[in-house]
Amino acid sequence: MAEPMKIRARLKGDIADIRVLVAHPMETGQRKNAGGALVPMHFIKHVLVTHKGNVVYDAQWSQAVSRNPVFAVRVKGAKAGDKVVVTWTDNKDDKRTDEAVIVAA
Amino acid sequence: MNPLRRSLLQFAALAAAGWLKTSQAVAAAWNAAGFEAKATAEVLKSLGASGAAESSDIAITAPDIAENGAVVPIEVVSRIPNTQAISIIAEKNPFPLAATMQFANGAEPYAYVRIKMGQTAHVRAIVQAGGKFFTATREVKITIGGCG
Amino acid sequence: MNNKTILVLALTTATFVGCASFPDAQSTAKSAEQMVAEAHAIGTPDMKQRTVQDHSQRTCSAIGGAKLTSSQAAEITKTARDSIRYPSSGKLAGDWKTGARLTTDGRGQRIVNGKIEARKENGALCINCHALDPSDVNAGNLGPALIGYGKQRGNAEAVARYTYERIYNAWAFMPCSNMPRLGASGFLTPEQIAHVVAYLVDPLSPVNNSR
Amino acid sequence: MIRNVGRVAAMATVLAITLCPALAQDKAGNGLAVGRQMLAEDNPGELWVERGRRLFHEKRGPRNASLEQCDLGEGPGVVKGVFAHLPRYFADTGKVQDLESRLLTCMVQLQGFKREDIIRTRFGTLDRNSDLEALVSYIGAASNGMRMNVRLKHAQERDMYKAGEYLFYRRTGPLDFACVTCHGDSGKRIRLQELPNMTRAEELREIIPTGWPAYRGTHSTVRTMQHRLYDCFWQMRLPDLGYASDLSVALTTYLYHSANGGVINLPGVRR
Repeated sequence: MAEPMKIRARLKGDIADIRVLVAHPMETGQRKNAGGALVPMHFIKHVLVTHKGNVVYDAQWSQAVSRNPVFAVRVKGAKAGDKVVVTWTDNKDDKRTDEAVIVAA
Repeated sequence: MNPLRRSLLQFAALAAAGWLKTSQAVAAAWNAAGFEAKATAEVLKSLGASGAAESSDIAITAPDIAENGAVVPIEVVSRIPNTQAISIIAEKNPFPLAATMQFANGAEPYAYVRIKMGQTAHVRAIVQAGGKFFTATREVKITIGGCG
Repeated sequence: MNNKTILVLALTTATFVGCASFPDAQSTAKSAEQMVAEAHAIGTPDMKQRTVQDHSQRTCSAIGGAKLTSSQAAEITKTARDSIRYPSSGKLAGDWKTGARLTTDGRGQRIVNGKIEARKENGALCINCHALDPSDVNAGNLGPALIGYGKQRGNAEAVARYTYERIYNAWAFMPCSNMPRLGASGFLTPEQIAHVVAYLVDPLSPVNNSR
Repeated sequence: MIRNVGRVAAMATVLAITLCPALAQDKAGNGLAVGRQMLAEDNPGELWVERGRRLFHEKRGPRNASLEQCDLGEGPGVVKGVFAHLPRYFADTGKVQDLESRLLTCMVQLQGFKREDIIRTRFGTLDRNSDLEALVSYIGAASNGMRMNVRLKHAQERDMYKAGEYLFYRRTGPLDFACVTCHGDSGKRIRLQELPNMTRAEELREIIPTGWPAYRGTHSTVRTMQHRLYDCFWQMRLPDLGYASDLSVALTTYLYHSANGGVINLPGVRR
């Protein structure tokens, strides 16, 4: 089961700085495990961020994004208290959705 | 309306209507041709960005020297009006295209993500704005060497 | 014993119980050595032997840094001098290109889960601590920079000999130096050291021939 | 295979990148600074804090118990302030323990885990997370903002401190290294890696309470003080340092006490 994301959404002026930490192996398909077997590709392909229900950010990733990914999104016209929802989907169709509320910095 | 924009809006509409499971919708949009391309030129082609113009309105922030190629932070800010999407390419990776970010509904033309880089290379940003493509690069040196 | 003495004794005892009193140096050394003996659960006796100090190491381990008496310094220097062996070929400067490879190799002899890392030969570890090739930005600075080493000193036989001996056992020149006794411990072979010497003194080596 | 984590991590990159990258020279300082700052700003170690929080309160192990009865020095279940005062003497075990050896005691006694099982999985790999790394992150972070204050009230704590000091200077092994060989001067680097001067309280107060635990980018996991010491011993070509060994606790007691007054901010971020 996927671990929860850690989302920090802080308001700077009228721009929300949304920073997200994700627990995910982001396997390239080229790593061998301790037993010497190739670990299959396992990576997040898609990240979707909504602000007050509207899609603001729609990202496609490859396996080149680092393990335990970190990414950020900035949204103009945001207010403290607005809800932000982040969903990722990986190549095994695992997914995880978490949300956060924008706070004044 | 450009194709990326259209797929984004379609996806949002479908998801809102509950017609599609998120995973199905997003899987359809994933740029397989671009992500599986092995050379930068092919990536550009997949994005429709082969003729992208060099632009000084794209700011790439990244370490000149990265201590760990497994975690290279890349920040791209576009000052080009109507920026719709930013792609990040690590030119010497086996699969150069690392990520494409599309913006809508007030999202700033700002991308930040950490990527893996196999070796010292140019990081290229592709910006799509108003149906046109623009590009900028920055070199990132990756330190490679045995441990002390 | 009068009452006053008893009172003083009682106060002294109270002081000892109430305040931080540190153990004396001898009991500290004893318990710390016991900890060393028990700290490594896995590994062969050979590996465990690495945690046993030789006489010179013991002298160089003083708390706060070794301040050697002249007789201690003389003893370490002599032990170190006596340890030095030379390549059977007699050549003290080998192939600088082989030396170049060795200087940037930081591996060899490390232990994981009771196994020594598999290596054809040990690296010479040089750039961990010394700048050598000015174009290599990887170098550490625990030891002095040696860029231009041969340019400054030349590559005469005497320079090669001094350099060889200094690498073989640095403690022959500077007792308790931070530099490992690379030849004396067997970490590097005499031939490997000769290659590193060549890298330092050869006019064609990047150390002396920077672009 | 624990030591191989680094190498396995390297293979996770698209091309193999070795564990200890290197680069620097003072001219490289600025080139590195941007990346270091960018990596410090968002710390994946926070994910370990959250996982540690769940693990601490969850009923686990053969005895189906949480760690809420675990006394880390501040009373059963209390995590706040724990990091500031460890290592310390515990009457029930009759020993001076650091955070990790104390957690080990609790996981064995309260939860019924087997000591050897916990030790086998003490360091996370790319194939398996470590519970201890998460628990240490959570407990460390619970003291954020407080100052280090290792008190050495008990005679055994003072014995440990002195033994740690002795061991810090003890040269041994095929490379004649002691801790002080690399950590006895300021401004030194092994390759590109900066080496704090651990004979200076000012530097210890900076470095100790801000890691370990710390997220290591090259290992893609949080590493702990026990791992840091294990790794140093490996570099010194000494045999595997026993987890929670008295030797490791002695060095920790010496260094942590010397860092008293430093402000805790955990987990940190390291290369």
